[in-house]
Amino acid sequence: CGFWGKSDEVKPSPLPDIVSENRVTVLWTASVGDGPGKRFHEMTVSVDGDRIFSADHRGLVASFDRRTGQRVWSVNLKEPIVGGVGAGHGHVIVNLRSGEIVSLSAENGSELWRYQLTSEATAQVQINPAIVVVQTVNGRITALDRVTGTHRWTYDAQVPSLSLRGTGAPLLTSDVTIAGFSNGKLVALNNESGLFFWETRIADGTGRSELERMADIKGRPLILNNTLYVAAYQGQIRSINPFNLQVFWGHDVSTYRSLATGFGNIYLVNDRDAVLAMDAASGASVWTQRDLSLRRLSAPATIGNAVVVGDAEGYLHFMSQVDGRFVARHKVDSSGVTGDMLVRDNVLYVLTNAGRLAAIQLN
Amino acid sequence: DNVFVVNDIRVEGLQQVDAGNVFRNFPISTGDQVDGPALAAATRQLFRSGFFEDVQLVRENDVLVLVLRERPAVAIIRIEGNKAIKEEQLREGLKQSGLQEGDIFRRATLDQIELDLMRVYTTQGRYGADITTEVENLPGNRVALNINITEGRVASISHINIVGNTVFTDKELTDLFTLQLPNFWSFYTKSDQYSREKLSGDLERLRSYYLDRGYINFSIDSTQVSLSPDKQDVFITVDISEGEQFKVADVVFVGNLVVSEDVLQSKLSMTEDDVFSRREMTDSQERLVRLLGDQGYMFANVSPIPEVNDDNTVSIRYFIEPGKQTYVRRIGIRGNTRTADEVIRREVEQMEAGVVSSAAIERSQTRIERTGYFRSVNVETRPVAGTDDQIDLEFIVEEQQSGQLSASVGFSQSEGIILQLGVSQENFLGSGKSVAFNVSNSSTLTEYSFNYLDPFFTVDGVSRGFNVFYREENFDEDDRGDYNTDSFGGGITFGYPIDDFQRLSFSGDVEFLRLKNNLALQGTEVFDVINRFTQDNGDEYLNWKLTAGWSDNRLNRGFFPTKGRSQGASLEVSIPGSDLDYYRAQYNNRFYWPINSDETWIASLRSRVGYADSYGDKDYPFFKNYFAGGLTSVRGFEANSLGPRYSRGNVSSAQRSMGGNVLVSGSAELIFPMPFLKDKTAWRPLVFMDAGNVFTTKCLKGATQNTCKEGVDFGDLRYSAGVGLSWLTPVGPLSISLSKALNSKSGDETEVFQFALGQSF
Amino acid sequence: CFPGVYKIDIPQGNIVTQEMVDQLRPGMTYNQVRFVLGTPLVTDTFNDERWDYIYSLKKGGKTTSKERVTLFFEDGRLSGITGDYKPSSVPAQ
Amino acid sequence: CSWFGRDKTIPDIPEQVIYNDAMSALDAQNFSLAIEKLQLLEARYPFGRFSEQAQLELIYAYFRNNEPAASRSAADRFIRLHPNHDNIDYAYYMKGLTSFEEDRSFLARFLPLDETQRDPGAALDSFESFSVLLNRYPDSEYAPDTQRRMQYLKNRLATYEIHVASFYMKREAWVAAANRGRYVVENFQETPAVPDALAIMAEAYTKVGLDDLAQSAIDVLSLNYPDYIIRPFAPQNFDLLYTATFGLMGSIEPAVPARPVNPDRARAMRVDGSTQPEGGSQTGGRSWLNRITFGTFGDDGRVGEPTQ
Repeated sequence: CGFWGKSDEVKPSPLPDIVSENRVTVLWTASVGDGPGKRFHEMTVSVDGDRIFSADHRGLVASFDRRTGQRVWSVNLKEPIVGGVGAGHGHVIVNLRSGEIVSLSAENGSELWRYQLTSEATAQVQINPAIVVVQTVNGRITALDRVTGTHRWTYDAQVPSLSLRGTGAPLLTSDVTIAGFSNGKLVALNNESGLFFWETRIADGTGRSELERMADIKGRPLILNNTLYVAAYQGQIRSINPFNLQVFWGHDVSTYRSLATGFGNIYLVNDRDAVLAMDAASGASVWTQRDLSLRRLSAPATIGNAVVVGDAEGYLHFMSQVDGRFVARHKVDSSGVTGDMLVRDNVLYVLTNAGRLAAIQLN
Repeated sequence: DNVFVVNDIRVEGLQQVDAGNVFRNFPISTGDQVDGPALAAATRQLFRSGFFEDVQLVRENDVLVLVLRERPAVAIIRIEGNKAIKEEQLREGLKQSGLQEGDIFRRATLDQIELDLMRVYTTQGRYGADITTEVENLPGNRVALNINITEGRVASISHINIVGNTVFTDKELTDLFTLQLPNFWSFYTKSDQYSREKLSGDLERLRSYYLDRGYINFSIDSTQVSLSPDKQDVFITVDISEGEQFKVADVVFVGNLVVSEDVLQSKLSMTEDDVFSRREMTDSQERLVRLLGDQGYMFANVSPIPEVNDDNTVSIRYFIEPGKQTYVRRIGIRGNTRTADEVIRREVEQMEAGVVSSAAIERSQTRIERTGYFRSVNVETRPVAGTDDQIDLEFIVEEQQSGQLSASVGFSQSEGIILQLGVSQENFLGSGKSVAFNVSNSSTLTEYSFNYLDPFFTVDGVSRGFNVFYREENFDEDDRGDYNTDSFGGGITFGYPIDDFQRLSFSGDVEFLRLKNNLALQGTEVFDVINRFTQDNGDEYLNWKLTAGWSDNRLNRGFFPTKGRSQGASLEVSIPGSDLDYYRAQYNNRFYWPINSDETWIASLRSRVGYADSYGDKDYPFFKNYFAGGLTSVRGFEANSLGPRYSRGNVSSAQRSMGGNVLVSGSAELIFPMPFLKDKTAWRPLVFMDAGNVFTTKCLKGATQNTCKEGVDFGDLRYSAGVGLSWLTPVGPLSISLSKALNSKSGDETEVFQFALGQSF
Repeated sequence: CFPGVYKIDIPQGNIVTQEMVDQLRPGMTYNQVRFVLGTPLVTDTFNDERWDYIYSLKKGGKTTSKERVTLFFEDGRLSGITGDYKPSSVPAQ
Repeated sequence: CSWFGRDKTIPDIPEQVIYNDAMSALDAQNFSLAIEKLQLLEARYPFGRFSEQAQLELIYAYFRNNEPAASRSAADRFIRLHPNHDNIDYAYYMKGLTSFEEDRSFLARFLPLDETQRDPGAALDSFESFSVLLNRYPDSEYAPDTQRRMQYLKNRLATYEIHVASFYMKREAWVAAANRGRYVVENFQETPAVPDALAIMAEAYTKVGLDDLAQSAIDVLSLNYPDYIIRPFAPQNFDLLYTATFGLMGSIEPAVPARPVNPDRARAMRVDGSTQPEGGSQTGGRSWLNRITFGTFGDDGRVGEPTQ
């Protein structure tokens, strides 16, 4: 029993030794102010065309050229940002601490419009040609007109008073918004009217204490050849037919991170930081990688034939999608990776907590 | 089915439980006629007693056999791994959920334990805690419960965000919260540790902040508490909608107004077109209830009903229900094991069998506290059963030793036997009378004195007292000049209240005094000056003195006052025909201002001025001078060492102050709560700054060395600063002070450490 | 013999007013009387068919006001009233 | 991790042995050891053969170890656990005795403090516990002693009422004084304070103008207490001579009511055979010492308690 040290502190597992079979090359790196900071804000990068956009928690929003990492423009809103950067269709939208969302022009960063929400939005704002959808921590989904930022509709869910920090980012398709809440329910809404299509429960949220009743759906759901994959904290991972809610398969899991897919598998990092690969069709477990347990991993992403996760010490661990063995490792910086990573045209874009943005290729 | 008469009962399987317990819970006894259902019911009842895991009834022709398997009793409960929460607290939690050593062990209570202990930890914000219990069997059907706990770190708050505030800034609002982001002081204040009660308290403060500034439609739409995945950081988001600011349209009184409307109106602190404030509304409500209480309506009920109009104004209706005129039936006094009942009851202004007045009850409590005999005084009112207009009062006091007992017997070569016995008791034997007698005989002082004061000679508080003394003082020892005085005399004194706070007092004294010069100091200035005085005024004096005094005491407590002020003045005159004709006047005051709401930080100011002179042709007697310095006047300087000096030897530094006829002294103090101690009531630590000195308008004739400076010169005021502590010991108040003289001049005698028993700041 | 000594007020007994007494009706039960006049502070130990409502107030040492109303009951019913206030309808006892 | 070998494995001592140790400790009047043994017995054998007896002995042991509070809570616990135990009357008796002792506080034995003028709280608790014993278990072996002690408590409480009544007479709050007197007459009939109570009622009612009430009080007084000397309780106002001379010149102190019968002293009297009641019934004379010390010390000429 550790007489002096923090005996009750939970220790992350040590770095596994690996034989690197692939080579990691860093195309470019850039710095984005102070980055998301250590306050567990999940700042995510986003891409629109050949631009990549990011922000830091002090109010800086920057746009870089995706290929060269050249800074195109950067704007300082001088107001703290708490939510990830949404980009698309010429707009770059960030969520301010005061509950406002600000839309800047993707071209030159000039402010297009602002909208005051009724609560704090931490997840990335979703944009499609017609509307912009944002989820706030009080269980509300708000849709605004993309061009003018005027209010279109809102949907309210009953959420428990104790939940995990932040919400998941809703999945915005051309006509349906699918959003998961901290009450364990997944909801589909009509983009036109905000009316309620269907609702299904992914986690039952029962238990004797408030802690055991937490059932957040925080990771982004995933659509793979029109099957919907969604996972919840202290709940289940389910493969669902989005049209008639028929459940293909599902089993108990606890994760609060987005899912990733590749080689016909679904990749998931659970709350003990084990990386699980399941066959998308049957849900059977393909492989499980436990050597990174308790290193506080980020959400997985697939690049080439590997699946990659970041951890709290800033390492990127590349594992083969076939059997989960480690194929490469690269340290971006020591501040750690918390937000979701982004892969476009086989390039991995990572934003570390200290604000270092790196474009990485694996070959 | 088989009905039979039980002619004997046998019990099998008993280890721990006593047979008596079995039969007490088993309804069937020998000689009863029983059948199937009766047996089943009896079994169920025995099972419900909880002693047994399994109960079976076997019939051996007419003998009923009870085959019992006892439930194990819990012999020992071991708790391991708890650091932040002490074992007794955990055991108390277990006792509440029905489990302590010696009880019967049931499987169900096991997970009840884990739930209760987990709840203890989650309420303290330790969401990461983890509790496992194992059951270990012991011989003799007993079990041991081993509970091991990993407490984990307390979740600390890393994000408080209020959304929707436009009128007040985020900082202005989050400063109201007891929950704060971690800062330098968090290790001590623990303000960064989340707990549900603290949050609901903070939200209430936020709501009151808005409601007290006119935002009557303010509402907290939703509060989101969320945890980081590792459960170590707490994020709080509060969504509010402020609404408009409202002003007061009008105030109306409705119902049975037993008091005139303008008296009611005078109690309001919020009237037409003021900004609406909920606190002002509730404060006014309390004042109205007190007003009705003063008129004898103890069960009065005043309910303010604000009606929101649509032009951003509010009209307030105070609905008044006075209830019945209330009377006090009996007044009980508890806790006075030493003080007589009458000593407390005479301070109570509320009469039995009289109309009740909450103001009188409050004044009574302050008066009892002001006696200084009690550490705490509380009053409870209880309605009398069977009546709706009578109450009983009960004053509960906690006694405190007031006064001091000092006795010492010593021997030193130079002074021979030193005997000193002194008793001064404020509340002598609980009689409320203050008695003090002092017998001491040492080289510096031989004294036999007795004084006595009965504060309630008459029932209205006319006090009467007297003192007699015989004293031989050699001032040389305690630095007050180089002469001796032998004196004896006595006097009586009267005092009486002229209102709740002010008292007048008159006393008449006679005193015979003989002055002896100190021959050892012949040839020094001191000797010449005293000699010259005895030549001009003689060395034996018979004085008749009259003293008039006035005091105005509005302090809230006798011991360690925290609020209020007290002042007093007195004039002592020797009547013509006495050998000396002089007068001494002095004025003193004390102020206490509580700084924070729970009155643990208090600023206090105190000052004293005195002037004395002779009015006839005789000189003013130097042995009646004022002195300064010491624990009760200017701390940091030796007692009585300040003031104009006369040299007492050819060496220039050997000077001695003889006091002066003008005294100016004052002190500013900051009282703070005693750190680290739970029971702070008995301690009063403070930092202080003192200033003061004595001056003389006429130096004694015959002074040659011009060390004595005539006239009052405020530049000569001495300053000191330091820290002091008063402690209410079981024997009486003890005070100590550590002080630094700030502007001591050559010849001043400074003293860093000073203490006294029986004297409290 | 001490000029200006502050003496506290000494109220004693029930406050009774003419309006209260006017509400009294003969034949009232004990509870009805108690509802109108309040619980009497003085009851005679040796004769429970008689209730005395007396009021005296001593202000600054001098008795400023003193009123008295005595009620008589016969087998539980109000039968008579004497003292400073008399309702017109009740026959004087 | 037991750094200091903390786990307490208690060797298994048989029940009978612990019980015998406890009994011998009690006989040897080593009460703290007895308490320790009895507590151990209860912890190890909570439902054993001796548990009820142990709990009873524990009450006695705490009492003799002068921990009245612990003794009372042990008695309460016993009453709660064994409501129909056959010698439960002992528990009630001890509950009454503990507060009885607490009332005659520690100081009263050394300082001349008259507990009839002090907080009656403990006396009331004691009275309550004793009365529960009397009406639930009238034929318990402790009934006679309880009877005597309740009589003492009644006298003590009655005397307390008279003290308060005399204060209110001094205060000239006549109705308050009369009601206190009435409280004694209605609740403490057979106490020596009743004549004083009636006298106070008579005087107070006359002062307030209720002459017929006053007369009925006087009739009852003279009927039941013919040889009682009625004396004024309300103080005449002071003449200057008296105030200045500190009462040396004349005594107008209102007499303080009779002292209660004290069972211990009564027993002491019976023991040494003297029948002469203590204190004698000097009337009116204030001892010299009492004058000098202004009523603090010495005999203040109170009327001695009537012979039992």
